[in-house]
Amino acid sequence: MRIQSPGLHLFLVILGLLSTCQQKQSVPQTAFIQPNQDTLITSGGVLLAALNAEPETLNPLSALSEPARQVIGLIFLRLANINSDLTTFTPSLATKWDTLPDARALRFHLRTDVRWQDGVPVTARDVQFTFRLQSNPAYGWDGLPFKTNITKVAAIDDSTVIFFFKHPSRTMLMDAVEGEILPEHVLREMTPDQLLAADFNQQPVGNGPFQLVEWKPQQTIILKRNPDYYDYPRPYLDRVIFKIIPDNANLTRQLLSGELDLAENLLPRDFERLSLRWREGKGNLRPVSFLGRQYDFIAWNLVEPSSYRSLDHRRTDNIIDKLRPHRLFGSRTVRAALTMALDRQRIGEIVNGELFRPMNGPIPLILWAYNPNANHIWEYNPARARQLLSAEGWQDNDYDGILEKGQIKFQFEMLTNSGNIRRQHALTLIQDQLKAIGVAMRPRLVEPQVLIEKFIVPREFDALLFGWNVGLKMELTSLFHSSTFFHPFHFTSYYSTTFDILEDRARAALDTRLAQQQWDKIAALLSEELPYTWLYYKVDCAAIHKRFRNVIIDQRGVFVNVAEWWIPAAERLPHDRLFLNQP
Amino acid sequence: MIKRLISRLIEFIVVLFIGVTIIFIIIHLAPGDPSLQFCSPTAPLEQRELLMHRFGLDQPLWKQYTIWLKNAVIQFDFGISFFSGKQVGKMVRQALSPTLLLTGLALLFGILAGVFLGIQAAIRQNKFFDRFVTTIMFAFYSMPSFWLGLILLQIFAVQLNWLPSSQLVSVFHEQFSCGARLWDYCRHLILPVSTLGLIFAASFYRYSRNAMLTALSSEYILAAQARGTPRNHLIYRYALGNSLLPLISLVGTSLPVLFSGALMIEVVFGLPGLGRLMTDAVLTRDYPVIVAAALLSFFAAIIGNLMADIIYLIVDPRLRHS
Amino acid sequence: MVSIKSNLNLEPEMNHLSANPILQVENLTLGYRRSAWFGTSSRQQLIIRDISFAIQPNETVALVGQSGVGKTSIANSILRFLKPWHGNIYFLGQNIWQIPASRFRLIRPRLQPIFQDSATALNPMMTIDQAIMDGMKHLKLSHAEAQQRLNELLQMVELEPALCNHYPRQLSGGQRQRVVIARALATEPSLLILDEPLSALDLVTAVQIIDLLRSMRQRLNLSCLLITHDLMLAQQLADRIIVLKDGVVIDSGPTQQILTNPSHHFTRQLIHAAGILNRKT
Amino acid sequence: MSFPLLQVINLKVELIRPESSKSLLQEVNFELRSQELLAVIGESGGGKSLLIKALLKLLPPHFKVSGQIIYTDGNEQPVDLNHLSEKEINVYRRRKIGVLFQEPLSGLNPVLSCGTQLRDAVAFAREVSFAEAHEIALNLFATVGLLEPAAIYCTYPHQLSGGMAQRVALALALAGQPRLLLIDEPTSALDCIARREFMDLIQNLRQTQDLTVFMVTHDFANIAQIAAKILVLYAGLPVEYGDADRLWRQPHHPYTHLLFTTYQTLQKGETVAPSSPKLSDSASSSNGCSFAPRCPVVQDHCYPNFPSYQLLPDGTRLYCHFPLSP
Repeated sequence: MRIQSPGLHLFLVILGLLSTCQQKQSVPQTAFIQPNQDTLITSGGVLLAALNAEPETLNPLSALSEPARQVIGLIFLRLANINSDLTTFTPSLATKWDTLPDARALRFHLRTDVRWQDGVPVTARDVQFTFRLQSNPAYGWDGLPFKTNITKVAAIDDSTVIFFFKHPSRTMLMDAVEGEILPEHVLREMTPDQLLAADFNQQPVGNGPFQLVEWKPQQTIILKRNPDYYDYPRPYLDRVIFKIIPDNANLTRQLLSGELDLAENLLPRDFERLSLRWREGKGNLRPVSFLGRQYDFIAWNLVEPSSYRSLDHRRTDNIIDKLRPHRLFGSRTVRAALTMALDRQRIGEIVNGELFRPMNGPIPLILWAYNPNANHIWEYNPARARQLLSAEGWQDNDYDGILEKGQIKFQFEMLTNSGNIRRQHALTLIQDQLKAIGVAMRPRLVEPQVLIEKFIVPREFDALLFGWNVGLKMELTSLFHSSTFFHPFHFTSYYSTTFDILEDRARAALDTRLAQQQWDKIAALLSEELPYTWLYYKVDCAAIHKRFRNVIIDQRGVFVNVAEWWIPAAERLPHDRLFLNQP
Repeated sequence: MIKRLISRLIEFIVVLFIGVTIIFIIIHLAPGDPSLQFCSPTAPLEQRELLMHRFGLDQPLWKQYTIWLKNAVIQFDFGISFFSGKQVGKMVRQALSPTLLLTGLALLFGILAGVFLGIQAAIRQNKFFDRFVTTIMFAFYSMPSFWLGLILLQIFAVQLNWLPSSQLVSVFHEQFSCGARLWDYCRHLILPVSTLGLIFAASFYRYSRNAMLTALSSEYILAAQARGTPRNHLIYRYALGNSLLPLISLVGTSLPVLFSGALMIEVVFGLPGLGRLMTDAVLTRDYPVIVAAALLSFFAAIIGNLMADIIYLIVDPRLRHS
Repeated sequence: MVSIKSNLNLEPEMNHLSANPILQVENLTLGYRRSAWFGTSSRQQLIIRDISFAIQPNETVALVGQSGVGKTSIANSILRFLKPWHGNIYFLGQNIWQIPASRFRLIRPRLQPIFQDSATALNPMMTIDQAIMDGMKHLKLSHAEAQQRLNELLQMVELEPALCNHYPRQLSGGQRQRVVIARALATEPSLLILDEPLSALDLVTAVQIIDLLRSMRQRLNLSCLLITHDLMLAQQLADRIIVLKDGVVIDSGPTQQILTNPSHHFTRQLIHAAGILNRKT
Repeated sequence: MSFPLLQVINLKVELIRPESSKSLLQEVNFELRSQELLAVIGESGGGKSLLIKALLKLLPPHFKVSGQIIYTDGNEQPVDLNHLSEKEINVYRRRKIGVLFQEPLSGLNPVLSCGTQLRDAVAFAREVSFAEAHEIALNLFATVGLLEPAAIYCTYPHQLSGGMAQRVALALALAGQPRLLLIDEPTSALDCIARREFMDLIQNLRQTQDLTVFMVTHDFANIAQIAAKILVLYAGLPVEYGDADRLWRQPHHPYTHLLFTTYQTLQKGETVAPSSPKLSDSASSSNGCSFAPRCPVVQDHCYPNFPSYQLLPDGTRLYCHFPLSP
């Protein structure tokens, strides 16, 4: 986990076979495609892109941070690349694939014209080798959960490789193609210890459209086009130069002064300013917004922390009998009342400007299983919230503005991590709105590492304002399924056999329609039960210089098809010509 | 004097040992599990334990301490970074040169400008020049460095677009001819060096102005004046020499600033220096890097003080002969 | 006559000592030892060799000698600042270098030094009355009592009460020296150590202070140790004179005897230098 | 052949403050004949040190000095030092007038060796090379009675004893072979014997170096014998100025009388008479005689009126309404 992404990665699982989702609603996404109007594509040009942090490594196996993954994506190839629907795939290193008759094996046919940048051809043995490393916990690859269903990878010949699975599933293809392919001839002899400090981490030997020229720590990572890339004449750009700019003000300044062509994650205020300039026809930077990969929510602790503390983690039977419901949030009615007391639309607007979508249920907006109609929607209604609480026995008998029930006052602490201004802002708004219905919430900021170790993992909190990074697999197991009750992400201690059954079915369903039905039921269930109160789903934004053509930016990120970007000769800037005649 | 030097050196070693131990203890008492740097929190426990073992973090603290003392302090081997797996020594060396370049130039600029203006203001005490420069310098002195940096950036990089706003060299540095490269360096250094330099200058200004005023009002200056000593000789040989003596210890104690003082400046101007390395390391619980950087600052601090003392011993006859 | 009651609870043995000397110095040897790290050669410098003298109640003894002879070191040793190499110092019957520090602290207020530089002896941030009150702290007086005593003291040293809330820098040298004396007297001392008390003052002021000291001595039954290079001052104040040269006593005896019939030629030199007109010659 | 080397006429020093100005020295008139020694006596704070600084124009700008300071060197034209520019007076400071301040040690630059300071001073004053200045410096050290000139040359000020520092400062004052030496309380930091020696040295120098001396002091033991004239300053006013012998025998001004009788009683070893006037340190009245509050023969007339000026037939100048009759 990285400090720059305060949420945790969440890998959601898509179940079922590859198929298009019929009942999929039109996802309100704002992707951007700069169409390929010009007929004559020209090579040459430079892209100056911003990274918000220094990549820790350029080794796909040990990279965890977003910046590292972005750079690696340009240097290494995968077997196939996911499409913008997040369910189908486009061939890349593999030209085609098929399911073998017992539905428990996938066969990939590889390109024969792809070489590592040191000249060695890429073969099926590399794929087999990569799986060996990925599936060995000692190497610490964080995509390991994708590979748990795979039993074996076998290279039949140089260009054919077969993945064998424990049991059939809808996500076999996604599981198989996850992760970049590594060069066996470079890494063959490496033990996990050696790989940790290997030169390969700083000087990767890749096979993608670009290769590393120079990495100046904390300054720049310079990539040049791979002259031996199989997909000639792509890539069209001579150089992709990543500038490492952790400071947001600095980023904006460089964008405005023309020292950057591409930057993402701008502050809402800066993005609005840029959009205004663009609409007025000023500036060269085109603002782009698209559905992102993050959402924020309030998690309610459903059990008393003291009762969780006394639990024996090795025994998973009868857990729920040993736990006492939380004095406040153990009641669903209370959670519903608190949810209705919050004007989540307003909070979203104040915190994110235009860059958000409302979220009401557990399924991320970009995933296929999302169905806005499946969620129960709790409208903002503080009067109703008060009624509900009053019916539960929460009344302000001593007229101090705070509700109480017997000796218990309705007051609690809501935690969030420090270093995220938007979340801190949201926390104060929530405090105000809860105050209005007589609930005393005390905000508390905690350093992220400490928050996780001292509060989240031992579940020593009342309520938590937090966020998730969305993975591409559709699953909710580690968040709510009782089989993972002690998982660090299961911090609400939610326990429902109904949910367990539904989720098991949803993941096991091979038929998409069936799966969708289950996910809809799950969405309805969770949005009724409210272990979380979902606040908003974030819209990401980026700005890119208008001279680039054929650009696709969507929920997959801003570097999806850099290999296909090009610049019309007439629009080239002076520095675009610097590398024209260089290899 | 030799005896004084020896006792100073022994003191130095004792302080060094104590400081080094404190650094170790503080860093290892800080919350946060460094193994989380290598794998996602969802990773199986065995994987995390494997990593802890690999870095010796499962050893008892005193054992980690002795191993660390042996490697880091005696052999200057700080191990590899938890975050990137790179050699910490190499990372620190790489980050050191931009920082030293920036702070060294800034310190030089600060001393020269501060002392020069301080003297000029002192000999024109209460004249317009003195009041004007003192006001300006006081403003710089009380200004947070990053704020001054942002103002300069806004003016020279954004509004006027004369100078680049960040990094040490432009991204196309390698493509330039030799002269252009040098110019490129200079262009990038002007803003950060002047930001830091002005702030250094302000403190040196205050100091040297006061020292000069004290020196000028002392009896021996009056006595020399009464002997008809020419004014320039009076100011530059008599007053200046004496007022600059205490400056030695000021420079000595600001030596650690060479390593850590530019932290905000490095962040604002996006320079790849030690300060930024250290902030990143702190945020990612990268123990070996934090320790190396802290040690470096600490070394600089005590060596700076030691050097100042030694130079003092050499140049000040009062100490030399007692 | 101003009465000053003692509120200090001294141990009984100290009170019936009146027949014994206030201060007795036996075989005092003083020096500085410059130590160095780890036994590298240490330098020693002998200052005072084997000096003995005693001060009886209501007696003033003058230590006279050139500057640098170690007169001030003796004072420091009596004030427990400088540890003697050999010898004992008894103050009110207590061997001050043998008793524990806590015990010494008890008798310390009865031993008051007055130094030559009144400008640095006073805290520049304290007003005159604060400075004098400070000297009475250990007497644990009530506010009214302390105020009364302050007035008595000011009257005694002939300072106008109006100067009370002035700061030291607002006073003249003579006034400051009076404040220092008042502060010393505030503690009800048994022994005053006067280290060149007049050398920073001009003649007229000096005479006034001499006058003051003399009357204080009579009124309060004070004993004094006067340290000076000026025989003329010793002549004015001292009952006995001890002349020091090169760390040893070369001449000692009643004032008149020393001045009229010096046994050592150095004493004669001092008399001559001080410009004292010998009435017998 | 004694001619007035220095003639001070109506010297007045005022402290100029934005809101008010305060007179610190007034009506100072005296003349100093060649090879004479003039002693200035008075209380501390009476303006003695100020007078020396005023003579050499060493006072900071917020002191206003008016009157004439006429310096006449043999056959040269008389010059009014008070109206010279900084550059012009520097020549006099360098070559004609030496000055020795009260605290000899703080008058020496702590970081330069004594020899270096003297060599620099000599080189500047006599416009000779450093090598020559070095020789002259060694001679000067010998002249002021320092026994090992070569050792002193390399010594730093903090290593000197009080008496030695005084001599080094004296050597510095003599660097430019001055005709006139101004000395400010030279003996206050010294013990009796060192005082005596220093006074002997000054006497000696006066004869061998053809020096005229202006000395501020309150060392009565020594001035009686060597001073030709005495100037008594009280609160910035020269209350009595005249021949030393005459003054010593028969002071006219009550203050002078008080000083001398006090000293003489002390000298005789007698206790100060209990009838000695009750002295008070309180501030002087604004326009009347400043000595009036302490004067044993004060009369009502003294308070409101500035003391009247009298010039006695023997050349004594006096500021007193009721001088003690001879």
